[in-house]
Amino acid sequence: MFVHDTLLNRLKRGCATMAYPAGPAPALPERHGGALRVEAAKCQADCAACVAVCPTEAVTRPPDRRVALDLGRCLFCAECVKACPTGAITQTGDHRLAVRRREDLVLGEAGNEQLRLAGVLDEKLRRLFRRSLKLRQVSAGGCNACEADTNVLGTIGWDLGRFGIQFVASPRHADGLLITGPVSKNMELALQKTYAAVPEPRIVIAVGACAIAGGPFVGHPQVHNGAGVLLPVDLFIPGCPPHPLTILDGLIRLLGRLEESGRKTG
Amino acid sequence: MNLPALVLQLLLLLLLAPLVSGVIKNWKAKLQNRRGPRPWQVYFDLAKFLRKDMVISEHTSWVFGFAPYVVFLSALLTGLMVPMVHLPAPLSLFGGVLAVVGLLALGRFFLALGGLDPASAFGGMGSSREMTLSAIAEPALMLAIFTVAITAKSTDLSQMALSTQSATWKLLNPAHVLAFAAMFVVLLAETGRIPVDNPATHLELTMIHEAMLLEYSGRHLAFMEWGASVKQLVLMTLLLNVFFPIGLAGPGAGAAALGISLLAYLAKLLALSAAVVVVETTNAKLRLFRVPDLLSAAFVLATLALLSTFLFH
Amino acid sequence: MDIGSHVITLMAALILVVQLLMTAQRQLPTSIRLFAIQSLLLAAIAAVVAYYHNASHVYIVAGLTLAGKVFFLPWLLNRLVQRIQIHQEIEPLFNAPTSMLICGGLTLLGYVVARPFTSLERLGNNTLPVALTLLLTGFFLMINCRKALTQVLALLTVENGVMLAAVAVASYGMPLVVELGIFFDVLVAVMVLGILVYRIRETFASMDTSKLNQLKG
Amino acid sequence: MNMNDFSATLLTCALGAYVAGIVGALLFQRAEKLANGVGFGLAAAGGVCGIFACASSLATGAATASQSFALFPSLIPYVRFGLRADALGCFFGMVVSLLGVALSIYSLGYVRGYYGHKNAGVLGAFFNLLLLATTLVFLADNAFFFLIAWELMALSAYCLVSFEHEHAETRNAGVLFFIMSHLGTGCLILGFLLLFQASGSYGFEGFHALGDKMPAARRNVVFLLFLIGFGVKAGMVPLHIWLPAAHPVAPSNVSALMSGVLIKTGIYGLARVCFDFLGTPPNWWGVTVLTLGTISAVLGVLYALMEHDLKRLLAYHSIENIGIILMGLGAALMFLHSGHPVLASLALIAGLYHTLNHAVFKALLFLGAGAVLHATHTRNMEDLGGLAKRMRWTTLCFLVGAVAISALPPLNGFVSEWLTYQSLLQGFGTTTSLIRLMFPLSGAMLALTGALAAACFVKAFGVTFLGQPRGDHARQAREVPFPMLLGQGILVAACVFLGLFPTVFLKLFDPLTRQLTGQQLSQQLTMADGLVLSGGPAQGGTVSTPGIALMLLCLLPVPLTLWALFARRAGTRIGPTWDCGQRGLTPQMQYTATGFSKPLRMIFKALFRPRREVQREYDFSPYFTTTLRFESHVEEVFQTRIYRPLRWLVLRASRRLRALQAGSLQAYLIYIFVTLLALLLFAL
Repeated sequence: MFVHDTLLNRLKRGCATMAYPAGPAPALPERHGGALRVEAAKCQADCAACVAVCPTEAVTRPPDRRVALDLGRCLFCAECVKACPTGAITQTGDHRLAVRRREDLVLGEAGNEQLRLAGVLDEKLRRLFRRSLKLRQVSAGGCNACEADTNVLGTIGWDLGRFGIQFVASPRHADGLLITGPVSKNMELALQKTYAAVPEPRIVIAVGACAIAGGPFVGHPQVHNGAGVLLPVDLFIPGCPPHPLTILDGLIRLLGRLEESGRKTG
Repeated sequence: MNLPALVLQLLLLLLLAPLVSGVIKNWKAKLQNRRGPRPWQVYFDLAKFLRKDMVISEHTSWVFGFAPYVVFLSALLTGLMVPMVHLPAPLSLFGGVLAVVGLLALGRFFLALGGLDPASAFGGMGSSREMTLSAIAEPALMLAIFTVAITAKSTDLSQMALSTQSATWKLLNPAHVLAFAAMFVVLLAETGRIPVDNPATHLELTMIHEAMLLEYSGRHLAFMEWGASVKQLVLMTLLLNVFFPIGLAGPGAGAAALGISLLAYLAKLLALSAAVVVVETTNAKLRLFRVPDLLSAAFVLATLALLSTFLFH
Repeated sequence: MDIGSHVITLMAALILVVQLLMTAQRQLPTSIRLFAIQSLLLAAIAAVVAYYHNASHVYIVAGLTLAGKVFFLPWLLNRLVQRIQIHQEIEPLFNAPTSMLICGGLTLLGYVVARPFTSLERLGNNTLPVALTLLLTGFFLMINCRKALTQVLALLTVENGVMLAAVAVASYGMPLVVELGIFFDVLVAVMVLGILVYRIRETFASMDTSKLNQLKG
Repeated sequence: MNMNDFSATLLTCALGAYVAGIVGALLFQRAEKLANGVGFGLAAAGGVCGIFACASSLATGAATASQSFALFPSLIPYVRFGLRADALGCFFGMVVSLLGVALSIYSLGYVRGYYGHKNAGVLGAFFNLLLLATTLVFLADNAFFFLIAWELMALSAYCLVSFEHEHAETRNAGVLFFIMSHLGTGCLILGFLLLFQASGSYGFEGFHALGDKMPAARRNVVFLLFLIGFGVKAGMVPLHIWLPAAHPVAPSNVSALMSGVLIKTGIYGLARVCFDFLGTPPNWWGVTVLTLGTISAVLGVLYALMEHDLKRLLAYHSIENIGIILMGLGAALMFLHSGHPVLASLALIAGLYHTLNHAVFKALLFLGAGAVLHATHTRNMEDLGGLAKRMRWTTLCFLVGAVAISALPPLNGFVSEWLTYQSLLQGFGTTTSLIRLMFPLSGAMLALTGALAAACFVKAFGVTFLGQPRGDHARQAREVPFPMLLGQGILVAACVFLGLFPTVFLKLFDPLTRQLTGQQLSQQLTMADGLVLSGGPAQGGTVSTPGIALMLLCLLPVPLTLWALFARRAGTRIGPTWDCGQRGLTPQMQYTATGFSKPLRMIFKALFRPRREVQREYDFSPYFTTTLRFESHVEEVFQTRIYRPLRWLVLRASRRLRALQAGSLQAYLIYIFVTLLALLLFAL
């Protein structure tokens, strides 16, 4: 009988959700280099090998200052890592990339060879959204890779619902927007109206290089170079597309659920 | 009707309803091999909605703001008329099963009007489908109630429960089994469960119950969701305490009997929730115009129940 | 008392004879004259009944019949005949012998039908069958001839039959108001028919009512 | 002066007021304002006298002991213009007077719309004449007087229906109404003749319990004749086609009066004949009335759902509610047959209480529709919308009417349907034959009707009053003048009062049930000193609408405390409706009435046989259409399946009969002569 077999099969398989964040994070695929690390000290005097190679001019080396790598514009293609003769730019394999402020994404200065990870929301918003966050996803142009990866979080393996985070149909029910894509001119009005439709207090999360700084479409006349231009963004998750683990880490870090479970594992 | 029983049942109603829908969501997740939200997640959602601001559409009139309160209060009032733990329900004098069905219809009436008010296409679609399907479900519900009321010679819920409780063989009586099956299908239709409507869908075109709430936000949405879960609890309690009144404490019951009755009630409630979860996870949503066939099947079941009241004894 | 009844029976029989004559002959003026005689006999019967029952109001009825039907109406019809200058009833539905036979049959029917009621009469026996026969033969006369004027005359004989029944059977019973009602009703009917006859004459240049079927749509 | 004379004098002055209203309205035709004021003012006065007269005689029980008093001497034998204010007559008299007051006050405002292009005096005169005739119908004590008043009512209703005779639609509806009501009157005359034959006189007290003395076959014929006669006037399903045609075209105050009272004369007639005249009924009478009632209820609401003309929708709902009343009466007849007078009086009370309720909330809804028509000059719901913000008070009144008609607690529709459910439920135990299955099944159909009515009125109220205005008429709508609101206000108060305090009205039913079924139920049905309504047997189930209303208020603090606890700092912002980020919602994007009822039209395809045509014009390519015409309509099954073939048969037969009218005088005389001879021969 159909129902009987389905139930037995389901019960046999048991829970397929990963232990993360309580348990260890799933391994990243080897092609995914993880976060980048910039040690400007190793740079030779007038070497600009990495600047020429970067497709979205994420790496800049102004004449008198040290090299600066803007992870917001970076597509993580790791060309610069290969091109750098002295190994100033290296891949750390760390999946944690989410930051709260746009300037935190710029590496290279003395203090910040690596990313300063996103802190928790301010106390009022945290207490409100800590256990129940409903997001309205807006695809503002882009290649749909970030949407696919965000969607993966809903599957039984990642199971975003266990954190109380849920994607809803109507912005009226939502607490925030999760924006993907470079916000094309066509989608500007839709994005504005969706943001206006979300009741206060609300947050905005920009996922993927496009949403942060326009990604591969940066500078195109039909594109607004990311959501930051139109809306106040609370969380930036770089990557093209960011790995589901990175997005999940960003979300639960934002809600302060990470230390909580992190504390559990010490 | 004594005040403490009333207040206690009101609190039980308010606290238990979100828990039941949370448990159903959690068990559904478990059956889909994922951990899923914790059963008390619904409380967090409700608390958050209450705290949030509201965005109200410019086209709405006073009916939009009035509807959530009617939905919430009518659901609560039906809860007080249904015996949950103690046999004569606190407000059983104010109305029997006909008043319960009437109040649920009142809530649905204003819910549909709330859907139509903001002049959005989704709201109209939700209202139209909700009213259509509930109209088709009504005769099956009424005939099942009639079957039980006829054997109990009364429309008072406590009387029905007593008459079923008095004769134990009544539980296996074919009339009761068929009526229970019909009522179970109507329960799925009324609370918008999978075969009829998918509560967790994002696609507005397939929504029925959810489409009417698309325009609500903040505390209005909280009252609507809470009312819906109270209505679900009321219908489940109606189903349980009329067809399986085992352990239901009689009028003069002491604290111990009440305790047992509460436990029995919770156990039965979890059993019914399990049944609902199994149905939801193993079935797909029916196409809109296949649902009337399901509901007319329920009507046939109820008619068979009626026939068997006097064919078999 | 029995003399009166004999006189009445005789006069009723005479009325019947006059009626049969009217059916047989073709001449219009003679028909009018026969009608006048018939009305005179009717008035006489009314007077005799009034005398024997000393019911004063029946005298009024007799007087009215006398004035109206014996003098005024024949004068009116004669004037009409002069104005139209048609004296012949050319071809009636049934020729004379068959119509006489039919009248005989109708008389028989009248007697058979009226037999159970003859016990009601106080004065003169079987005046009621005569009245009924008068009614039936008058009706037949109306069907028989085409000319509008003779149909009017036939209608008047029918009315005489009704009057005879009223006077003979329930003279003291029939309230005056009903009698007057019938009388004036007839008077008006005749006037209207008179005008109608004149109009038919105008439009169809003949009094033949069968021309009316040209009016059909 | 004992109570009987008091109510008698009040009654005569009520009728006098109506007559004065007629005369006054006609006299002052030229001065429109004066004619309107005098005509409807006197009608309102007559109504008030009528209410007090009937209510007082019902309350003090004088109704049962009342003798009939002749209104004026009659010259003709057998005919006596006598009025007798017995319980049944008084109850219906109260209904017509109550509505008379509310509608007259409403008309003072409504008729202003007619100044200038229509004659308000004539409308006032016929309005008063209709009220007078209907009151006489209810109180007539002699068959002839009843038929005269009945005919007067039909004629004045015809004149009122075709008041706006410039539209062809109105003229056709008027003629249809005229023909159908005279078909009914024909049956009534035959019925009364048969009754006269059995009783020897035309007085109603002679007809009392006549059925037992008549042979069974003749009694059944009389019942069928009266069922058809009164069924046509009440709008029972097979005979209902005039109702959805006549009510929408009549002026709104008239269609309110017709729907509230005129069709109730059919119910009064049925109740008078079945319960008063024909004694204990055989079972099949009750079964027929119950089945016809159920069919009327379900079909009435199904057709109402398909309408997008507001007043046609309300007209179909009249058929539905008449069906519900007939279910009550049918059940009562079956209980009388099976020898359960208590249950019979319960079912009778349920039916008659629903008559009163329906009169009140249907009139309220028609007045609401009239107010909408007055403000927007259109009845088509597809052009309305957004009136809630422009006509605030009318919206509130229409909402109360909608909640009442959908039988939702705590208003009066729920109470009478609750009583009907109780009587159907308790009816199951009265017999052991299979017939008792009818009770729960008709109960289920009643539930279906109630739910469909709720769906229909969500559509009617939602599409007409909520959302954005679809046409510019609706955009410029303004609130209606005060008298119209007062008229609606009275009926809203009546709805709420009838809903919350049913036990007060049950006492009025005592003389009525004592007269018709010899039972007196008000003590049995009242518990907790008037606050709780019981279904009859102990533990049989109770309901307390005041209790429900009170508890709804007592539970209000629950959401308010939640608001105070959690949402004190939460603000509210007004924003555009969520339109998925498009350029904005236009009124055409809203759900229309046709769209709303589309699922039901698909589900009940077999009954409606919907047909839709799409005509598409294009210049050069079919993909770029220039104009698109969409037309969808529902087949009027009764017209096409029953009445059109009937009409064709009648026409064919009459064409063949035309040969008889050859035009020759002699032919006609021969026909008369032959029939005379045949009759004489036959009489031998």
